[in-house]
Formats: sequence, structure tokens, C-alpha cells
Amino acid sequence: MTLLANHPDTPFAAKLLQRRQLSEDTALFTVAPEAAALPSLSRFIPGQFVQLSVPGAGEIPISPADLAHEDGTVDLCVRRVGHVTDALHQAPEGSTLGLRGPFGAGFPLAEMTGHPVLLLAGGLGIAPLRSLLLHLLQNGERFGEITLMYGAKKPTLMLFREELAELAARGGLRLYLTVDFAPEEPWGGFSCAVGLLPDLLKGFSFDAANSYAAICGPPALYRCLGADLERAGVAPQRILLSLERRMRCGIGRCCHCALGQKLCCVDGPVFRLSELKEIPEAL
Amino acid sequence: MAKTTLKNIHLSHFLELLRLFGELHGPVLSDQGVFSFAPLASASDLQLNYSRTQIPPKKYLLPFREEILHYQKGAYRQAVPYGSETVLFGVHPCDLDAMAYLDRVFLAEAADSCYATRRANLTLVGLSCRPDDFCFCSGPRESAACDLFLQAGEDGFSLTARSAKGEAITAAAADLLVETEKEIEPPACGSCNVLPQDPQLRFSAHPLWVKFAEACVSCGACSVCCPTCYCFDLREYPSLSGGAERVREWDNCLFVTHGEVAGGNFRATRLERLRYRFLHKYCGFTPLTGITSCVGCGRCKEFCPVGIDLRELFQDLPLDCGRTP
Amino acid sequence: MGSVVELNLARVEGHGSVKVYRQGSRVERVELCLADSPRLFEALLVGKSYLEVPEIICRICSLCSTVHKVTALLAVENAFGVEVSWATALTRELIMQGGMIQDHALHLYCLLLPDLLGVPGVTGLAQKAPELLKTGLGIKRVGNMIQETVGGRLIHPVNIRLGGLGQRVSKKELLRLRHELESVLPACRDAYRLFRTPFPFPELPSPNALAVDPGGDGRSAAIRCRMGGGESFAVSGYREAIKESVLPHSNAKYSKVMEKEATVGALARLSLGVRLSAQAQGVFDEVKHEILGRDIRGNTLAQAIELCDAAERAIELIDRLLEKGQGSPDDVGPVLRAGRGSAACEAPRGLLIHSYDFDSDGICTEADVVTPTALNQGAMARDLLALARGMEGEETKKMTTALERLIRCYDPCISCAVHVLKL
Amino acid sequence: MNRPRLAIAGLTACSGCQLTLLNCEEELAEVAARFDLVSFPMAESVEGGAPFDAAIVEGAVSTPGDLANLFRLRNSSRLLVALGTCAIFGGVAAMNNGVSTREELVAAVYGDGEKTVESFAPAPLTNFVSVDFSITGCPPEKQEVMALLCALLNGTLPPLATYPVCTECRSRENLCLLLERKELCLGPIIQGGCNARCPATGIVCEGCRGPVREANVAQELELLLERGFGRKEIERRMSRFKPEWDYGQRR
Ligand SMILES: Cc1cc2nc3c(=O)[nH]c(=O)nc-3n(C[C@H](O)[C@H](O)[C@H](O)COP(=O)(O)OP(=O)(O)OC[C@H]3O[C@@H](n4cnc5c(N)ncnc54)[C@H](O)[C@@H]3O)c2cc1C
Ligand code: SF4
Ligand code: SF4
Ligand code: SF4
Repeated sequence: MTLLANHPDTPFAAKLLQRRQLSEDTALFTVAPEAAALPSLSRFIPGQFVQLSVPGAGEIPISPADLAHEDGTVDLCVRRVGHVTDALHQAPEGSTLGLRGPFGAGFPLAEMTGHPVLLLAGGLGIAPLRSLLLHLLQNGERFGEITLMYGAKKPTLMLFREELAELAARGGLRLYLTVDFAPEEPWGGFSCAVGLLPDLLKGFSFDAANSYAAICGPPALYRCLGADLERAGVAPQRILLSLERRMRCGIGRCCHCALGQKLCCVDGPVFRLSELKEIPEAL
Repeated sequence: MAKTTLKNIHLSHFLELLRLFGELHGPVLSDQGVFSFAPLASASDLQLNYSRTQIPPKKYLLPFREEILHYQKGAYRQAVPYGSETVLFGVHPCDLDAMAYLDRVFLAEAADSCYATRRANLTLVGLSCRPDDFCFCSGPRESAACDLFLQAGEDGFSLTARSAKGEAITAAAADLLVETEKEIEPPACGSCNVLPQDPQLRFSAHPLWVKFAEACVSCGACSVCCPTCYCFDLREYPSLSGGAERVREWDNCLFVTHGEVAGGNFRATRLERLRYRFLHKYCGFTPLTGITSCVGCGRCKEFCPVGIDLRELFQDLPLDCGRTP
Repeated sequence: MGSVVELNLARVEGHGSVKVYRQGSRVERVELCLADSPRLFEALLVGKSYLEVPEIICRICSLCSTVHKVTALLAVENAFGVEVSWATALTRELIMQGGMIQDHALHLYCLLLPDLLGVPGVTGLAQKAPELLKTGLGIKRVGNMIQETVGGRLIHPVNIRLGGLGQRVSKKELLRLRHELESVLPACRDAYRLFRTPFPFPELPSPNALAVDPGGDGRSAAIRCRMGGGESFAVSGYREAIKESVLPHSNAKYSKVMEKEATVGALARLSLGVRLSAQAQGVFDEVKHEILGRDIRGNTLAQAIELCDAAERAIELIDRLLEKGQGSPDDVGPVLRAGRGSAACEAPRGLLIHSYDFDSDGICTEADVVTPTALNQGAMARDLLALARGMEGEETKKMTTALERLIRCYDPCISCAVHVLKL
Repeated sequence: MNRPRLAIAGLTACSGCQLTLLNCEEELAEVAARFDLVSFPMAESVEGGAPFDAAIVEGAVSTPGDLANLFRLRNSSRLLVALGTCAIFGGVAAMNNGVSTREELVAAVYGDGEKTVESFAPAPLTNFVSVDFSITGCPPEKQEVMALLCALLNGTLPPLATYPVCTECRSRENLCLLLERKELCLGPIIQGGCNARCPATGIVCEGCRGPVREANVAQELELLLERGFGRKEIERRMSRFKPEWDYGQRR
């Protein structure tokens, strides 16, 4: 029997180099793919995703939380929510994982060049937006003003807080933080509003007509933020949303991630609000 | 043009000859009384006049459950797909078209190698059919999506080779074939094709959606039995010794888990899921947008325990020849 | 001063304990508590249709679900006068042999063998005697394969049903089973060597054997039951012969059969002279002095011989099914009528009786099941007391170990015993 | 490699779920080697103490003793797994005949004499404790039990199938008993994973695995009524393994 090329679902081996706990349920995993994977995996665009395998548990889509590193390692910020992520959080450093990708369409960087960018992250949505943010900052001279609004449930769940503060302090980034609930006891160290992300946006004045906005967060966020931004004057084609869907194969075959006639894994996960408005069940 | 004809009396010889090209499978009637494609132990098992099999021939390309990857000693490797050279005899045009559709999905860029291996091992011999009440294709016709097609007539079959393999078969069977002047006429067309549908129908407030959603038991029969439904799930199971296998299994968009993510479900109600199925079947996704994948085999209608027929939705136009392209 | 020693039973099916009441070193009395919580099957069956009865009642016990199902089917068929075809009867017998193989192999190799080798259980066996464990599991596997292939589901089989079978077992499957049986037959034949040495207990009272009378033609249900002393009674009249009473300390009832404490099971069967297949008979002839007239410790050896017998019988049954062809599955619908049906079978652990009353709609109005372990309870209690008395003055640990082993010789099935008692 | 510490225990049940583990003949020796079977009265006579990594519990809760045992296991185990239909839904023992109370049932079996059997209506584990994972079936499928053990070894729980019995039934090319023979098959509303054992032998699914997550109970009821079964009979069948159903449930 003839055996044709390798199965497209076959992951490359990757080694879990380091785990850094960011909050009670979220950690940053630094993963080093085997050499054969580097040509593909070291060239992802912010917003694209990789398929991460935890042997014995399964495979999940994750958007890298950083830019591609020189040495080929990838940073993945993962929240512990279920079967595979549980296993990942238990995996000791040094264990073998699997990685393939990158897949999907990332943020339209070329098109965004020269424009101010407003990033809106809710909760874990900071992961893919951090990758975009780092790209924007690295290429600061090519983009307009960069603003990040980031909301978390409570202060302890705010990821990358120090790093973000430092980036803001260095200039080039306007940073607004908010938490849904203020804890009983005072939290020190950083200034932060109490309220939801849309509240932050309310009092915010920016060059809406010229701006791009990138949103990533829980589904509820998209519905109101998209409308708010439009009302503020951002063109729906320039409102970019990174969507989450159930994904199995990542390459447009398993069909779980369909929204309307589009597939999140190949046409997305980054979509424009203008596209999504045509698809009733997308948001 | 002269036609190559196989007389009925030579059929069993012809079947024996097909065995030279691989293990011979065809439509049979199971002990329980279900038509199915299965190995043909003897030519007498063959059900030439079968209506449709419960499970379509997609099972030869995409088994219900298969291991696709195997993890051992730090690496995932492709599991070797089982199966060997197989000749599938007696496939109706609708099922052939359905496999052609699956080819478009699985043999597209980054071809699925498990699928491709099986596909390469499969020789398809098509057979004309006699539509029954459940069918709604364009009537008995030929399909080019095979290696060899047999058009059944009164006392024989007219053969058309559609590939090099098909030519090889006709060449090998030369002794059994005769050239006839008169072509075997396919019976006249009776019904009509399923056309691509308006995707907006999915979101319409059509009362049928509510009716369907109340009745649907989410048993999955329609898509399990559909020749073009191919959604799948991937699950990974570790073994006692430390390895793991990743299993691919048919999934179903009617199941509540299909659109579920942490913290929500994008198609939480049965109604939304039925509409999703409609959209996928009749309107297509991304590269196949606008192509209906329904080949009119009639299975979902026949095997639905509550008699849901999605076609009712677009039956404001009568289902007769008026709409044939 | 009085004291009580309590011993919780492990490596038996179900929950039970033994309490030894002592005055100083003198043993006053011994209580056997079969402590599974009652599931009241007999009461639950009331109001269920005749079709459901066998499907529900087999859930009494997992180990013996096959024989419970068959016995229940026979009882229901008896009530309505249904006769099944010989192919169905043979197939039922085949699955029962599968049950016998699985049960005896599990008991001998997984539950009892640890006693012989002085380890606490399967884990110990896997370390100390991996080959023996493998052999035992290999035999057990074949028994299970028969039950699963014939029954459709390994525990609580579904394919055997009222009046017939769901599906005939295909020739291919039968040949596969035959092949597997052949491969373990030598191990089954030799099993007796391993289980020959009885525990070094003081001599115990000799048992009153009770089993079905093997006179029947194998096709219809047993008609009579027989005892070692020559007594016998008709299955239909079992209620007169078997008297049961409730004990305060046990959830299973105590029975006397024709005024005696009966012993059922492998030892009883062999003592009463059931017909054995060729190789099993050969083994029996060699060791019969260790069985006939011996106390319950002989049960283990008897089970080992039956293991061989069951494997041989299964092969014979398969050959008969293959030879005659099986015809198409018969499904004899019963003609409903009010009345009672009773049936008795030899379960791996001994005599099992099911009896049901139905009204004219086929709804169950009364159900009664007499299980082997319930029947054995009297003899078990008697032997426990005898053994405890015989070991007066010995270390407590030594005594409890001996008592536990004695219980295991009976191969009790507490689930069955408890779940179905009826006054 | 450290061996996970397991407790395997039975409450009110037929022991079939535990037996299913013992029926994994090919894997049993390796299971014994890779796990520390700290407490497994059915197969081991020595009891090791708490804590356990996982407690696998068979059976329903029907006596104070069961309850005490369950609490002990819950308190001393990181994970608690309900094994089998009885543990998840109550199972056959929880079935009632629709007319008698528990006391009457007990009296019917044991007589209302001096003996008092301390028991209450068999109830699922979740009525008393939190359960981390369930494996359904009466009895459960061997490969699901093995999948659980393999996953535990791997620090996870297994992803089990979530579709109804019909899905596998159709995929096996069985004749649909409900559609073609108008029999009382519960397949559409029952959790699959058994590879449609019963319909594959031509016998209706009796529902031993309990309801599938999205069971359209009301529609199944209608289908069966249409086929001429009486409402009482249908309810009797459905409640064989799970006493209470919402017969109006559509989603
Ligand atoms: C493009 C994309 C990028 C993502 N990036 C990140 C990220 O950077 N960090 C992060 O923590 N998470 C990310 N996710 C979400 C992550 O994939 C899911 O949390 C993960 O798949 C859950 O898997 P699990 O096995 O742990 O959970 P499960 O035990 O499978 O289930 C938990 C829940 O997640 C749902 N789920 C299962 N599989 C998937 C799947 N393949 N896709 C979506 N939902 C699923 C289940 O239905 C269930 O509701 C991303 C998802 C997508 C689609
Ligand atoms: S949708 Fe129905 S009729 Fe169309 S191809 Fe699928 S099963 Fe056949
Ligand atoms: S026989 Fe039962 S389980 Fe099988 S498809 Fe029909 S209804 Fe479903
Ligand atoms: S088919 Fe139904 S009754 Fe049979 S094993 Fe499966 S769930 Fe249980």
C-alpha cells in the first residue's frame, strides 16, 4: 500500500522550556519547537494561532502571546479551563509537547501601518493582543498613537501588569486598566479604574476616524464594544476582532469553528466588524 | 459511437475479474436486512437493485473512527491507515458525486494523507440507479467521478471507462465485452436537482425551523448517513505504557458540543444547530461557498426517525423538472 | 470476660463480615453477616411485565448475571409454556459454560490464589506469581469472550431473550471461540494441581450436597433437585422443601432444605455425580478421594475440575451448533396466561431457583429467587462455628485468617444472596 | 514513576462495575503494577489508608453505611469518580414500582417483623458529595474504564463520547428498531459509547447508560406513543435505570 505524505495534523515535537505563573489559573509557557518546525513556526503574524498538543490529552488552538523569538521559541499564555489545559498546567518543565502552525489570518499589519491603534483586551484576550502590541511598539515609528485598554475581573487576574506599566512608562503606549470588582483590601502599586471596559471607552477621546481598533476578550465584550467604537467614529472595516471558536483541526476540515459561511480557523480568527455584521450568529 | 457492452450472463465473470484489481466490495443485504457496502463473498450476494445503503461509501475514505496519530517516545507520528486495494462495485451516481465532493475537501492543499491513501487504493465502479420516493437527484444519470461506469439496460450494461484504471479494467475484460451499435438508453429524467440555496434562509423566521427543532431528537442519523457530511472530532487517549493515540471520529453539527467553547456555545439551541446544518449542506463553506453538497441521495429523509426533511424549507417551488439547470 | 472479634470479608463479591463472640478463649457463637444493602428486587419486580423481568433481575449480581438471566427466562417460559428451539437451548447452555469458566477462573486465580500464596491480592499475585495470574486471566478471558460474543454484552447479557435469541452467533464467531477454548483447555485441565492442597484446618462437618437432578435432556429446564442423602423434590415444589427464615444480624436469609443445612456448588455437584466431560472425568477419577465425602475445603478442587469440564463442554456445544446449523433466530411469542413459573439452574456457585407469578396480562404479581449463597448460609455458619471452636486457644489473627479462608472456600456471592430474599 | 493511589469501592450495586475492571484481563497485571491499589476490597484483602489520588465508586447510596463510606472516600481523595449507572443515576435498585413506599418494599421482602433493615431509597452520589467525573453504563464499557485509568496515570481525565446511542448504532449499519420494527428503543435519548451493543444484536436499547446530555425526551415519548406503546409502559421502561425523568424536556 502506498503511504502518501505525512498527515497535516501531525505536530512537530516541542519542548516545554519554562512555565511562569501569571495568575491563579493562567501561566506563560515558553515552548521550543524542534528545528524542523522553525521555518513555519518562527514566522507568525500577531493574531494567528498555533495548535498545541499535550501528549495524552489532546490538542488546542492558542494564539502566541509574544512575537516570534530569535531562537525559535514561542510564548503561549494559557488559562486552565479544561481537559487539555489542565494537563498542560501539570506538565513539568522539560516535558515534550507538540506544536504546528501558524494558522489563520492575523492582524492586517500592512494596512494598519501609519494609523493610530486602539487595543481593547478583556481578560485572557490580552494574550494575542500582547503579541500585536509588542509588534506595534517594536515598529513604533511606523504606526500612530498606540493605546491599550485592558480590563480584568479583579486586580490579581490582571496579566502582565508590571510589564505593561513599564512599557507605558517608556512612552509610546497609553495604558488604561480597569477591574470589574474592587477587592475589599486595598491593592497597591498601580492605578486602575473600577468598572467595565466600555466605561473606559466612554470618556476617551481619540482620532477615531483615522484609527484601527483590535478587540479580544469574552464574547459578551464584542457585542457592546463593537457598537461603541462605531458610534465613536471608527469605521467597521477597521474594527478588528479576534474570535474564539471550538477548533479541532485548525485547517478548515473539522467544521466546528464555522461562523456563517466562514471558518474561524482559515478566514479568521481575526475578522473585521464589517464582515461579522453580515453574519447573524457570529457575535 | 460504438458502446462497450457487458451482457448480463457475463456479470459474474466480470466480478471475478474485478477481484484482480483489489478486494471486491459491493452492495449487499445484511442479516438484519439493511443494505450496506461490504465485501462480496460471492456474486450472488450482490444486490444490483438496491435503493441506497444506510451508510454511504464515505466509510471507505473516512472510517467512523480511526487512529490518525500515534504518540510514542516524544514524537507524534502518523498512524498507518489500514486498508488495501479495494474495488467498490455498484456505486450510484449520487454517491460518486458525494465522494467527489469529499475529495475537494480532503485532497485540497495540505491533503489529508489518511484519506488520500485510502482514496488512492479505491477503485470505483459506478452503476446507474432507479430512483425511489426518497430520491431527489436529477434522475438516473452518469457520473464521471469514478473509474468505470455501468449503465444498466435490459440485458446488459453499457460501460464507460473514466480513468486509466477504468481502461485497464475494460482492457482486461475485453473477452467479456461486445461492441454494440445501440447505446443503452438511460430512462427518462424524472426529478430535479438540489440547487444551492440562499444562505439567508438559514436566518429566516421560517416557522418550519421551530417545528424541526421541536421534533429533532439529535440522534445524528442524518449526518451519519449523509454521503457528504464529514465533520469530525479529534480525541486523544493515553495508554498505560505512556504512549497515546489521537482518534478521529465522525462528529455531528446537531450535537450540543459541536459549537461549544469555554464559557459558551455559539450554537446553543437545536434550532440554531439545524440551521447550521442547512447552511453547510446547501450553501457551503469558505472555499466551497455556493456549492451545495447535497447530492439528493435521500438518506437523511429515509433515516430520520421524526421525518425531518430540510427540503421542505425551499419547497415553495415544486420539486419537479421545472428547476433543473 | 466476653469479647467480640469482627472480621470484614475481602476478596469476595459483595460486603460481609463475621463476628466471633468469645468468653475468654471459649467461642460462644459466630455470626455471619451478609451486609450488602438490600436492593429489594423481588418487590421491584412486582408490576413489571414478563418481558422486563429477566432484564431487571439479572442486575442482582454481575458475576452471575448470565445464569440469573437464563434461569429467569426459563421460569417465565415455564409460566407461559414456551418451548425454545434446540439451537437456542444449546446457545444458552454455551453462554452458561462461559459464565462458569469466568466465574471459577476469577474465584480460583484472583480471589483464592492469594490465600494459597500468602499475598493480599491481585497486586501481590502480579509480583509473586505473574505467570499463574496470567494463566488464570487467560482462562477467564475466554469465559468472558463466550459471554460477550453470545450475550452481546459481557455482564447482563442482552442477546439471550424470551423465546429465542436476538441474533444467532455466526459460524465465524463460533470457530473463533472454539479456537480460544482449545488454547486454554490444557491450562484448565491442569488447574486442579494448583488447588489441590486444602487449607490445614481442623476437620469440619461433612456437607449435605444439593443440586439439580442432572436427569433432564439439557434442553428443557431441570425438573427435580436432589440431595446427598437421597432426598429429592420437584423444582415446582421448592417452596415446601426449602424453608427460609430471617436472621437479625444478616441481610440474607437462612434456609433449611428438607430440614437440613444444605451445601450447594461445585463440591455438591461432583458429590452427586454429575456427568463430566472426558478430560474432566479423568482428572476427577484421579482425585476423587479428595472430594467425595470431604468437607467444604474440597470445593476448591471441585471448581478446578469444573473449569476443565466447562471448557470441554463449551467446545462440544460449539461443535454441535456448527454441525447442525442453527436455523434462523426463533422468537416464540408466549400466549399470556395467569400462573406461576419456576426454574432451577446450576449457577457456578450452586443451585439457583427463580419463580414468578403473573396475571393474565403478563404482569408480575410475585417474584421469588433462591440463590446459592443464601442456601449455603446455614452450612457456612455451621462450619464457621465448628472451625472457630476447633481453633479455640489459637491466636486471634490466626483464627480470623482461617475463618476468612473458610468463607472463601464457599465462594460466596453476597450481592445475590442479599438482594433477593423473600419471606 | 510514582504510582497513583487508588481506592475502588462498591456501595449498593451488583459489583458489575468493579468486575468490569477485573474483566480487563489483558491489562490487569499492568494496572496492578502502575497503580497502588490502596483500597480495593473486591480484589485485595489488605486496606491501605488515605489519602487517595482517586476514589472510584460503584453503586448507589442506600444505607447509612454507604453514606459513611462515601464521605470517607470523598474526604480522603483528590478525585472522586462515579462508576456506573447506579452511582450516577441510582440504577435498577432506585427503580420503584410506582405504588409502594420504601418501607413497604422493605417489609415485602423481609417481613415487618423484628428485623429492621436500615436503608433508604437508593440515590446517586451527587446527592451527597461532589463528583469529579462519571463513567456511565450498566455495566460500563471496559475501554471507558481503561481510558479512565490511562488518563489518571497521565494526570487527566478521559474525553468520552457525548453522542446518543443512535449515532454509533447507525454507524454500525444496524437496522433501526424504532423506525423499521416499531419497537421500544430508547437509543435517541441515551448516552452512547457502548457501540450500540444491544441494537447490534437486534435488541432494543434499554437505556442502561442513562440520558444523553441533550435528550429530547418529549419527542421520544411522542415517537413511542405513535408506535402504540402505552404511556405507563414507556415510563416504566425509561425509569429502569434512572427513576426520575422530565418527560416534557425538549432540549
Ligand atoms: C484562535 C484561538 C486562540 C486561542 N488562544 C488562546 C490563548 O492564547 N490562551 C488560552 O488560554 N486560550 C486560548 N484559546 C482558547 C483555548 O483554545 C481553549 O481554552 C481550549 O481549547 C480549551 O481546551 P481544554 O481541553 O482545556 O478544555 P475542554 O475540557 O475541552 O473544554 C473546556 C471548554 O472549552 C471548549 N473547547 C474545547 N475545545 C476547544 C477548542 N478547540 N477551541 C475552543 N474551545 C474549545 C469546550 O467546549 C468546553 O466548553 C484560543 C482559542 C482559539 C480558537
Ligand atoms: S443532505 Fe440528505 S439527501 Fe442530501 S446528500 Fe446528505 S443525506 Fe443525502
Ligand atoms: S435501533 Fe434504536 S439506537 Fe439504533 S438507530 Fe434506531 S432508535 Fe437509534
Ligand atoms: S445499547 Fe443501550 S442498553 Fe445496550 S449497552 Fe448501549 S446504552 Fe446500554
